[in-house]
Amino acid sequence: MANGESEVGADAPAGGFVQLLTPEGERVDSVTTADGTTYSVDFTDDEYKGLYHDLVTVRRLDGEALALQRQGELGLWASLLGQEAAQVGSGRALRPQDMAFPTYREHGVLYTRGIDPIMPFGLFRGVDQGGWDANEHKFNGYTVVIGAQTLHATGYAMGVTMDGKTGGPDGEAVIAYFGDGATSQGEVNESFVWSGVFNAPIVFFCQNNQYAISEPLERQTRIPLYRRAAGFGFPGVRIDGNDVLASYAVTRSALDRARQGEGPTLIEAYTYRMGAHTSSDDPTRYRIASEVESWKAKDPISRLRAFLTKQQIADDAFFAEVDEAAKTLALDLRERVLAMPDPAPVTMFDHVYPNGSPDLDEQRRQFADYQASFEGSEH
Amino acid sequence: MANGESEVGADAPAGGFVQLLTPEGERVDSVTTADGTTYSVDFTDDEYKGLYHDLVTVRRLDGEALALQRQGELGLWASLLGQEAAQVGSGRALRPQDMAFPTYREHGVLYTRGIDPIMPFGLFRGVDQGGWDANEHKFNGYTVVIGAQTLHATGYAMGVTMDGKTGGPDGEAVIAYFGDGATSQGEVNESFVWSGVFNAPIVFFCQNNQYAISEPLERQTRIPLYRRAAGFGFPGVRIDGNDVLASYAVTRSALDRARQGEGPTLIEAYTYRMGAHTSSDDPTRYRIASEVESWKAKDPISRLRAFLTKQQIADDAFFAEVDEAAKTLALDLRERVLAMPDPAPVTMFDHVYPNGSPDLDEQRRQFADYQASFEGSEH
Amino acid sequence: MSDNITLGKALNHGLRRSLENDAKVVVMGEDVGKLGGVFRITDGLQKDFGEQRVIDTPLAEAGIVGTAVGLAIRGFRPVCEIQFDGFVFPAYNQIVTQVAKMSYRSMGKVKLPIVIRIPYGGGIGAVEHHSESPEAYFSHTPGLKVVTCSNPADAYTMIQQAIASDDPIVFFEPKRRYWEKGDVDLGADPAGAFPLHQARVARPGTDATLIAYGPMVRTALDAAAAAAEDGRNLEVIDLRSLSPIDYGTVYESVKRTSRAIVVHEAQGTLGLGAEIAARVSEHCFYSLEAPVLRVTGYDIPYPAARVEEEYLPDLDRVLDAVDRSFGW
Amino acid sequence: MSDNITLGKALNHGLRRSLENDAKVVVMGEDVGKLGGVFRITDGLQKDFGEQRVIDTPLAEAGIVGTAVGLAIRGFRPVCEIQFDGFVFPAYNQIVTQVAKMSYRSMGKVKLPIVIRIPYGGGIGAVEHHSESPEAYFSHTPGLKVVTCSNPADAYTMIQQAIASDDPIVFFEPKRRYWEKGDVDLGADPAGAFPLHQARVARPGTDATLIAYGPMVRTALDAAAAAAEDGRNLEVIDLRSLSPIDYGTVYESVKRTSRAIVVHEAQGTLGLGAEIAARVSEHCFYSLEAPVLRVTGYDIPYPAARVEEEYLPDLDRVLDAVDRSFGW
Ligand SMILES: Cc1ncc(C[n+]2csc(CCOP(=O)(O)OP(=O)(O)O)c2C)c(N)n1
Ligand SMILES: Cc1ncc(C[n+]2csc(CCOP(=O)(O)OP(=O)(O)O)c2C)c(N)n1
Ligand SMILES: [Mg+2]
Ligand SMILES: [Mg+2]
Repeated sequence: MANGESEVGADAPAGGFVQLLTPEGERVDSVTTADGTTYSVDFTDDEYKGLYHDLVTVRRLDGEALALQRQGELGLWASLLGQEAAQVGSGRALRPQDMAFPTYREHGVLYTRGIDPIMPFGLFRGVDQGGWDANEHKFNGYTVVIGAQTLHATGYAMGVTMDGKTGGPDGEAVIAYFGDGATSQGEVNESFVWSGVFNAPIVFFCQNNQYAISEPLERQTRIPLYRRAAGFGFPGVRIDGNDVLASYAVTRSALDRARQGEGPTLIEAYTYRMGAHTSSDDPTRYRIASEVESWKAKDPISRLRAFLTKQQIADDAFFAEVDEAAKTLALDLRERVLAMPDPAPVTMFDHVYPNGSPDLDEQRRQFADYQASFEGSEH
Repeated sequence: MANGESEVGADAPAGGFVQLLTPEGERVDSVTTADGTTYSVDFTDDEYKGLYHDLVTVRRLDGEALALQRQGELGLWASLLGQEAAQVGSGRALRPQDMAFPTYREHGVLYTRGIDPIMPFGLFRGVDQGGWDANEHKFNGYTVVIGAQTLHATGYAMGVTMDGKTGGPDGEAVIAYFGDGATSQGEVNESFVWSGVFNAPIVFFCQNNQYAISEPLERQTRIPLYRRAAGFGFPGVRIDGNDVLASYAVTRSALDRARQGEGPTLIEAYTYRMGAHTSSDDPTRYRIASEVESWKAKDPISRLRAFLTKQQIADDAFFAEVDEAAKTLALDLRERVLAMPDPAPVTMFDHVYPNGSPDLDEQRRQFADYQASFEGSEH
Repeated sequence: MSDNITLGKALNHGLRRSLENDAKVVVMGEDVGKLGGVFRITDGLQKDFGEQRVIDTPLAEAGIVGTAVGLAIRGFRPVCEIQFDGFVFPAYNQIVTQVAKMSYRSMGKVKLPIVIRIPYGGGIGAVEHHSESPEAYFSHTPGLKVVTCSNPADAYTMIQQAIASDDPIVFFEPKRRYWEKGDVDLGADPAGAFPLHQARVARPGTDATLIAYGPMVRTALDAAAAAAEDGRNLEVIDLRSLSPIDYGTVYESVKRTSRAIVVHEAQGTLGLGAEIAARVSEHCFYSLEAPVLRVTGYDIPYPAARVEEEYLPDLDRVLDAVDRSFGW
Repeated sequence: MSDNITLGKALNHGLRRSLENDAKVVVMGEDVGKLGGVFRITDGLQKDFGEQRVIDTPLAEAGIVGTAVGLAIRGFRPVCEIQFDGFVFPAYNQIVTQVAKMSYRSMGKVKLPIVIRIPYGGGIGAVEHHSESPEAYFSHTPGLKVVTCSNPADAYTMIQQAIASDDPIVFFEPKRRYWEKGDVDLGADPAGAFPLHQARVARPGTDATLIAYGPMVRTALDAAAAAAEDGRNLEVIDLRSLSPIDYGTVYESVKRTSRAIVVHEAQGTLGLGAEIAARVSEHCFYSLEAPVLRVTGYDIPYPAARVEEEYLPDLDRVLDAVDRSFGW
């Protein structure tokens, strides 16, 4: 195992990144970045295997969702294919008391929080718009408006400080997920301003998957994204987003800084969206096959498998077992998705206001009467 | 004359700044910043005297405006007191073909463009909302919504490139003015994104006067503002905003970079708002007299006067002459402001749409009829 | 125990009481701390409740509302100040796509008890963006409630009720009435007070109904007083709640008087008067002796200060509309 | 020389012609270049006109509209695409405080010939923010003009007329009608075509007037066809221009038919129907046999896809309103 250097690396993009596991499955002992921080992991064999299990599982579930979408059972799906390491690594780095603010693609993070993977399917099936309790799961609703959640995360993190919940190892920290495209939104930059000014206990986790739908990274920035943070007065670090170990190590370190009261960090997870933007997208219109091909060699799962194999931590039986378990979970998921009932139309009037509204109650009543007028007819 | 170093300096705030004329009136020959750029000026005696003339004139006109406001002749006035050097220096650095996008405080820049100083008085008197032609004066309308003009400037600058008007010494450049408070607005940060991505020929000129109304700088950032630029991939430089020579030299250099096609620059002019935010404000509620006092020693005019005196470039007769000319101009301005007629009420229906609107024409007609119904009555 | 205080001061007292009664209440906005707000509505609050309860924020309205969303998820009850009506638009995305929709999106599992205070309206001789009446933008948005006060007593109770409500509420403050005085019972319990979303008959009458809110209630009352001299007995309704509107009170009145005139400062097209006229025309179809008339700002950007008096509905324009209604 | 093409393709042709005819026209937005837009409305344009005329932008709507303002000051005629209705709000500040006000502020000396294209409306089974009808927010804003097309022929001419106009125009595209076909004369001169801000009688009738626009024109026409079978002869007006509205055409019709029903997808409260009902109630006061009725979305956030069919006005709901009008 070699000692890494963050600013170099064969596959590294300009500026380098933190990598603890090479695409070939070689462990890098530790990496020290320019600011002197050293990143490493110290996992037991079981922990390594657990990460592998997570990566395979979230990919398998994602594949099932894509299949469900193609079969008309979901209106839309935003696939995480290729981004498993970024999500599983950072998600596993969260402590139970930490709060996550996802976009619409963080199914892998959701899984690592121990949440039933079916939770976001109501949204994609079109039977609801999420409908979960952010606080119960320490996992905010999926946010579709690009970047909006970064301010929510910042406010929540300010609240952590106001509640006196930073300053020790039991402190709380917040993580905000967003994409490369989101970095252009004014609101995201405002969240950098606020986090800096209020020294909020937050980690900004940017999955730079190289595209915002069809727009390549150079439409959002002319320098590496992690460097944005310095302009706002907090550290930025780029990681190999396809390396689950780097994702874990750097996120854990940044979260711990935050919970200690040392303020925000921006992590740029350099990765690649292997599939379409969503099931509605046709990426062949804007990117060439060879580019996708070249990223296959950096696959997050195969490198961990190679490592586990080489280190004799796991064998084919284990891999087969993981695949099987994932398949079972996926089939169970499929069944439960198919069983999701359509909502009664009248429920669309629910929850507009916590305290209700007499005006809306009247509309609901009229709607119900109107619906009832068709009863018995073929409508 | 000494050789300066941008990162040090007795009076310099953390991070230092470019200063070519000390508060005591000593010339600093040239200053080289960390990125290797050297700034200096090479003015004739007449040019120095011209700058002095400008500084005194814009201060005198500003004082007249404040007096007019106190006498009830203006609804509001946003004073530039203390910021004359930032404005005159940067304004004089513009070439005729360059385009400026001001806030509501750039009366000094306006003056350096050769525009009749009465131009913005309609706005502050309340007889119109500006009403001038941005292109005729190469000076956009005063923009009240904080930061909105930075995107306009960026778009205009993109248009300069699209028109093929960069790349040589005759190229066009754009300057966008804004304050320290504005740097927190999402739109301002978006203008940094866009300028970087499109390599727009623009100079962002931030007058950091330490306050956004009552909010001190630390409510907007935890690091010096000029460093924001690096996060977006273009240079940022801090200048002594009370030094007209530094303001000129650095702005001229940045504009020339822009017109050559080398992209954006952020200049942070470190200065101080000596007066109230506007005539509606009471700064004694949020800042102490000693702070204001300490900035008096850094006055932009007295240091240039000291320099001119020491160098025997100008004598008391010259200074008296400049004062006298400024006074004459101010009195002329006063008279013309007092003579500004109130608009006919029906004109409020004008110019809503370039092509008009039949619906609005009808409202105008009804309004005119209604007005006419009072004719002869005491209304 | 009734004090004669200005509307601005009544708001200040109301905010103070909410801060006292609930440790989760925080006040945030530009210049709300040391300065006490450009209108001094938050005067003295930071001094007494500290910088964590009364927060001077960066100059970023999206940030103010967006972080308030996060604070609310965390269990706080943020009261955001937008400095002027015309500066709410940078926060518009957060208000319309997040604040308004979070309860719906989460099936009621995430509540955002946020109050967004906005001084609004003209008549103060200000420059552009400082005199607007953007209430219709918010009343058109499902998921938001919208209220406005017209007098010190309501200001005092309504701000407390709004803060205590679990609904996200846009609270419009009639800035040109900040300095008008009225009696306020500072000891009263807002919980038992007149309900927040109910309209109030500000002056009972029989001959026609003037429907107004916020700054125009005073104007409508003045018009009613003037009309009384001409022998016309006008009823004045102070809507108070702009979303939802208490149509029960409105219909009852118009069915009695047979004539309705809506008054507001906002531009006429798609202003609140449009919805009120549409509903009254439908629900009081057989009672109306004349169409519902509207006295509003014109469909132009708020004009320069020197002509604003001609832009704003005033006593004469209201009386003119009353005449037109009777002349129909 | 008439082609049978979809509404989406008609817009594409119209944009192409504008790009051809005026070198100052630029198209800008997220994914408008290589991808040709998520709805392919700009398909092929970047290939033919280059990256400087058809600009793939950063993901920032305020930036899209804000830089368009600067480009317009410089003499360009930007056509901005907002990817979906629900994503216009980050640009709202630029649209309402800058685009709408620049002409007024500068006394007509600065014109902003900007077109902001927004695919709008529901019925496509999408997730949140992709099915909204925010037109009232813009129609309520003085200084903006607002138009929408309902068929391929109008799409083709109206987009060209909008781009050629010196007014800032919000151009709403009925996204669920993108795939509906109609005959379009691609050779016609848009300058001589039916005026942009004029309403069109889409189907003449005598018994009641259906007033619709954009995606609901088809629905209204279908309802009229169904009603005809029951012996009711309904007139259908396609408003086309939502600011200003061509009330002349509306009043003339309603005075003839004595009944009016407004149909739109947007939530009812303060939707366009409110203003139309208010105005028609006033101007056709003595002609109306029944109040103006409205068939609209409910006052809720756009609901989940699986219930959107119940949310959206459809043929049955329109006919139900027609029945109610006749039963009044
Ligand atoms: C404010 C806003 N504008 C536009 C969209 C449409 N949209 C959805 S995803 C997307 C691209 C997002 O790119 P990125 O932030 O890189 O995230 P990724 O999808 O690549 O994970 C766009 C433009 C949106 N959802 N919100
Ligand atoms: C969007 C917006 N929010 C709030 C205001 C009210 N306001 C006017 S000036 C100002 C402070 C501006 O501070 P800064 O940018 O530092 O400029 P300065 O006035 O100090 O020159 C504020 C908050 C505004 N004009 N626009
Ligand atoms: Mg991306
Ligand atoms: Mg300032």
